[in-house]
Amino acid sequence: MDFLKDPLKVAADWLLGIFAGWGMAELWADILIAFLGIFVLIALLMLLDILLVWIERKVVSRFQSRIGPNRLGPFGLIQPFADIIKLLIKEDTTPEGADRALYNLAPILSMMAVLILWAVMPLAPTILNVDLNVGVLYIIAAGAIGTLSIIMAGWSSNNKYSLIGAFREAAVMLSFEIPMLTMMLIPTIFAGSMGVAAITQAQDVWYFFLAPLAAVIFLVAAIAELGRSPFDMGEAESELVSGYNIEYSGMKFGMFYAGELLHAFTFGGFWAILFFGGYRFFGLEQVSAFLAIAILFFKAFIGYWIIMWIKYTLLRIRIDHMLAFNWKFLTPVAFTLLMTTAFMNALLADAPSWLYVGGMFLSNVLLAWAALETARYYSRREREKVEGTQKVAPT
Amino acid sequence: MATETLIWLIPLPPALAFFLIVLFTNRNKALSHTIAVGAAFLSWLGSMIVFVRALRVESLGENPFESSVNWLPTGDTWFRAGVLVDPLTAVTLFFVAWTVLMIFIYSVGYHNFGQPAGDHDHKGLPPHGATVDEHGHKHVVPSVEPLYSRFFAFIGLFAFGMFTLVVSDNLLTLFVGWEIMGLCSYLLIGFWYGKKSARDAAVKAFMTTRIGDVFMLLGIAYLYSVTGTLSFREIFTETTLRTLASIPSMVNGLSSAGLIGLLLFIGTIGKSAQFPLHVWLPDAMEGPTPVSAMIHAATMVSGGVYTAIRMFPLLSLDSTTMSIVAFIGAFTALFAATIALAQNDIKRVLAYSTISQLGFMIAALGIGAYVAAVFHLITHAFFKALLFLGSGSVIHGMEHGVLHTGKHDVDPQDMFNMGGLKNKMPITFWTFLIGGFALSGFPIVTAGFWSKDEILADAFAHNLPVFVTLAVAAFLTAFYTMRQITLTFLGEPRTKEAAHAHETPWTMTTPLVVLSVLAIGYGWIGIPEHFPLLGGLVPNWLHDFVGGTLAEHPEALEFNVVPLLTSLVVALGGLGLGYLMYRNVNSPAEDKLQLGFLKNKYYFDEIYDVVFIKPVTWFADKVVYQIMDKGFIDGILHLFGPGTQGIGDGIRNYFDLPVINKFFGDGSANATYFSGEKLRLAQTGRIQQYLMLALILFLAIGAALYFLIKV
Amino acid sequence: MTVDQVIFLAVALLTLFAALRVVTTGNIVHAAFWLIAALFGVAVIFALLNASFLAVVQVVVYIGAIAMLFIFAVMLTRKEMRDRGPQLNPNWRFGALLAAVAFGGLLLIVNGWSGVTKTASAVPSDFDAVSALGNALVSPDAYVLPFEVASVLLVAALIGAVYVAFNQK
Amino acid sequence: MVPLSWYLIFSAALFSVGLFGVLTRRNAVAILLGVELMLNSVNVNLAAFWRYGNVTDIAGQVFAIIVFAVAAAEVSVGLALVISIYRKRNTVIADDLDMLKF
Repeated sequence: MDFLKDPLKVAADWLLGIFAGWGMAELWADILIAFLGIFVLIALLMLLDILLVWIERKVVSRFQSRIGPNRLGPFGLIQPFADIIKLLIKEDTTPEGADRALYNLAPILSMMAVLILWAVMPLAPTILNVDLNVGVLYIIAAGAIGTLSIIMAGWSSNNKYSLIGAFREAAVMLSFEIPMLTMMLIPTIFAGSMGVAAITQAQDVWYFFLAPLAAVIFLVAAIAELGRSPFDMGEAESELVSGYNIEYSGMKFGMFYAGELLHAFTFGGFWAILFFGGYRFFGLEQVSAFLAIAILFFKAFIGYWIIMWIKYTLLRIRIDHMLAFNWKFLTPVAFTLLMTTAFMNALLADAPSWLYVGGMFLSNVLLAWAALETARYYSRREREKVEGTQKVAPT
Repeated sequence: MATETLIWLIPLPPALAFFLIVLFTNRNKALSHTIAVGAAFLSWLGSMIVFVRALRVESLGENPFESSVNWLPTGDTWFRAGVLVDPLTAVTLFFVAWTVLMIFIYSVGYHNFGQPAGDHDHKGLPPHGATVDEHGHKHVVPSVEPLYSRFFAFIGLFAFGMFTLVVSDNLLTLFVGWEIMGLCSYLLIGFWYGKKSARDAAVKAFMTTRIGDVFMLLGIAYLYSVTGTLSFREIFTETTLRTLASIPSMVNGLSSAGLIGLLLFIGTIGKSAQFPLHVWLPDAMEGPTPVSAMIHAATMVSGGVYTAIRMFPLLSLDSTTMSIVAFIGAFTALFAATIALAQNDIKRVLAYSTISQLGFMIAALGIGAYVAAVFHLITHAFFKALLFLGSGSVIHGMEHGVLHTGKHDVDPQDMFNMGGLKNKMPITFWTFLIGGFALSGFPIVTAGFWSKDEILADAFAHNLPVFVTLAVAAFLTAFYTMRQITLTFLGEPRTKEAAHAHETPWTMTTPLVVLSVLAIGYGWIGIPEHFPLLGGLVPNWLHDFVGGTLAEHPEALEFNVVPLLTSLVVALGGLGLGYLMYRNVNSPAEDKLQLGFLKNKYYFDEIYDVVFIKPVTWFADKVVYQIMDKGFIDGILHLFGPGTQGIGDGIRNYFDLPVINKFFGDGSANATYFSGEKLRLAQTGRIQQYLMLALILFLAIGAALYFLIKV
Repeated sequence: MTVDQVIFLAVALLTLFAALRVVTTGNIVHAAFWLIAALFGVAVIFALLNASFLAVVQVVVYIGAIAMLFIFAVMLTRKEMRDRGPQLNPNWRFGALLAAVAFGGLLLIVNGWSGVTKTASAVPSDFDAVSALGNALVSPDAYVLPFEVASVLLVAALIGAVYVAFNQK
Repeated sequence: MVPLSWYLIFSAALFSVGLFGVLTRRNAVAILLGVELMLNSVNVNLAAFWRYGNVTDIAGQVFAIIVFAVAAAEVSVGLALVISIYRKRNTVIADDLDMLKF
């Protein structure tokens, strides 16, 4: 039963026994086991990533009334492996005048920026990975490394399209970091901790019900951080050909691509953790660590599916509109919401829980309504200024 | 919310409204009045909550709501300012909040909100009406007040002053509210500043009340120097009061309590327009009617009486002071009532009746009838606000008629131009009738009867001359009230304008109805227990509640039939006589009471002009300006000129030019020029070289310090 | 040598190397990227010092924002980006000497200070540095004033930066 | 356990390297890079003194946070100036910007 409850500890103890049998010092054995754990996690994530390629292609096909890959294996499940083989045997080109060191470093950093996010992902009550007490900030910090990789890729390719794409993407990521971080502070307020695990454990009520607006803003900002449509500034095929990764081929391109998919899935997971209780589901998570992981992944897949849904439904937004949307709408709303939440939290500190939840929910809904009305008012005024004040006759 | 916090918040909304309107919404009329009325409503809501909570407290007098903060440092201690709600404050808050809210609402209609802008209206003048083209048929309608927003800003500030005065727990903040109201009074009387009469009235009101204020400030200062505190709760402790009563003042025969009480009472005389400082109140009718209702009937003058009632424990310490108070009150009551007999302007009659009724309260206070004074203060606020608003409604209706006929020389305020308005303006008529009967003390049903009856009963028990004076005044009150009603509403229209008068919009009539309900209903809370038939049906709540403010609860009076009969006779007799006499009077010539000395208010304005204003002007012009300023002070100044110039010349020629200019000035400049010429080569403009030099210096100094200190 | 010391030495040497590359490399874009490496090394040093909040903020603020600004600025001043001439001014030897003297002086001071042998006490188990830091930053008894002044400074700096860099045409 | 002196020597070295950069780099952006290094060495010192002093007294970390804020302000204004100068004079070489001389 222990294995079901806490598989990591059982496995680690077992390995420690083996290594000790080989006459290894305990310190080095610990280090080795830690590396093994990281290796296993990354290996599993890579497998998941391959699966994600298949899911993405299947889902987009369904959205576009197609069938998608269906030749290789059952439901085309083998297709991504074929893709990988193709990528591996393609010629690995490096453009003339490229900055070799940075050019090669960029895809690695891109993948790394995603993988290090998993270091703080609490998978189950017993599998918390690293229980960092500044986990929320850590997520943003990892995002900063992602930005770095994009700049590196864009600049080192020695191509003006890639540089423009990288600039746009970096500007977007820097801007949308702000509402995203602000929205992460709202679960922090509720839980009283910046630790991701602590936030999960404090969620007796899903924070989505306390702060629906925060969940929505977080999702929007996360999509922008991911650089996925409708915010895919960095790629913008129609204008920039393919954006910052235009010069990459073979597996280097594959790493950008896989990184993006896994990133989306990871943010689905963080969305679930911050607002939908993470691995918690009516006590089921206590039964087995595997069940907890399954719950978390199920929630993460729902988040991932919503991200895909948005991507394949909405059109790309122009860069200036997007930055204006962030600075003039999302950021002010996020700040207002943060202040409102902090205020309400202090106000309702001693209130019964139904009142607390209801008050929080209502304040969110009210704020959302007020924000939308204000935005609508100003956009109408703006439109009238541009088009003149002629009124369209009601039909 | 804690009640204390709530009390702190009550005065704030109107002040906020003032700033909001002045700073931001001045251009938007609808927004301005929404803000102002909303603020009044918030204050009303707060007051009602406080009032209801105050009712629930057992013996509120001993345990009032109070809260205070450190305000001014006074040496080692702090002067604390705060709020206090005891029974007196609670009932005052009640009527202030109601009347203020009603008047705010009324003002919307009074200033013709929603009507077009006038054709020839100017800022600072009353609106003259606008021509409207409707279905090709031109006609004139009332136009909106040009300074509409400003009006709401001012009355907002005014309400702030009144609420501050009522809730404050010490004389200083009370005085602050008092002065704010004085300022607002000035601004609002002179609201139509384009009229010379309004300007003069504003200045007159300000200057006259100022006289009282100066004495009041003296009283406050004296009180502070004697007791070291201005907080009511601290002053009205037994030890403090005994100390005050025992220390003699600099005036012979008066204790310091008596002197302080007298000085504070002079403030009340000014604010509440008692004889001899009553002259400003009738002239104040130049302001818009809501102002008259608010300032000069319901709140500001009540503020003066409120202060006197508040200081009652202090006043009652000295019998001399008390008799002065009683005398002034009774005299004013009678004196103003006689003037009111001969006035033709509908608002002026009410103005003099206000003075007279305030005299009733002051007289009641002077004979020690504390509760009766409070009772009359409340009921008077309701029915007098009602009457003023009603008269405003009448004037408004008449202006309608004036606009219709286009004859602008017809005075819409002259009662002899009216008549027969009963059918034209039914709501106004019935509410005005209720107000008038309450003022006259119509038996049993009106609130005015109960409060006036209580004053008369107290006077009968304590002081017979006062009783007689007040009874005569009450008779005259009923008489001139009925005269007013008869001339205004009854009979046939005497002019075309009156025939075309209109009922006013709902914004104006609603406050009238609400106030008339209060003017009737509020009397039932204070029916004496031993009154025949009705006594004891309802417990005499007011007496128990308000009496609790004082340390010793006043005893309820034994019932006596004489004052009851007196009040019945004077009220009914006055009303009846008034109706009979003026039933058929159609012009001022037929009025037998248009006596010169009554019509000219006993020539008080002229007397003041000759006795005070002329000499002061003469003194200022001849003595201060011509002799002191021009001759004496200017002469000294002219002496200084040449002397200083001589000294200056000497210094310049023998010190400045040779020493300062040549040696220091040119010399230092030359030296700087020379060294600059040489040193400028070191300045390359390269920031990093500067940085290196700075670093070298820093390292050198650091090394020197390090080794010097270490070794 | 303990694990801590090994990690410290490795990170410190890498950081110093990166810092040297920042000030000596000819390619200004590379200098910016080397700066990022150096800043990352400092973040690791913070982590070694148990200052996890500082470490993460170092990454967010310095690498995520400041270094990005540098890269943007470098790329906006395009002419200098392509400049492959000497990157140090003529009297760089004198500058190097000064820096060395400063380093020597600092070493001298460190060497002469008695507190240098101090050892770190263990962090108390119930001590939460992040919440203590948060409380200290907003507590009126502690550092709320410097904190607010810093925030005002930031706002002023941002407005000033926008104003200075705004293209009036 | 790492001795305190290692941190101090490390930060002194980092400071001196930054100082060298500030004194000698021609490019104004590179000068600012040097300033960043110097500020970072200060932060290392602050954090080290916090860790080796009284841990419950959080002052060291607070100062470090404030240094972060100051660094951000410095960089934003500095880079804005650099870009503005580049627009006007088409150069960011510090030695060419010698308008301050006589």
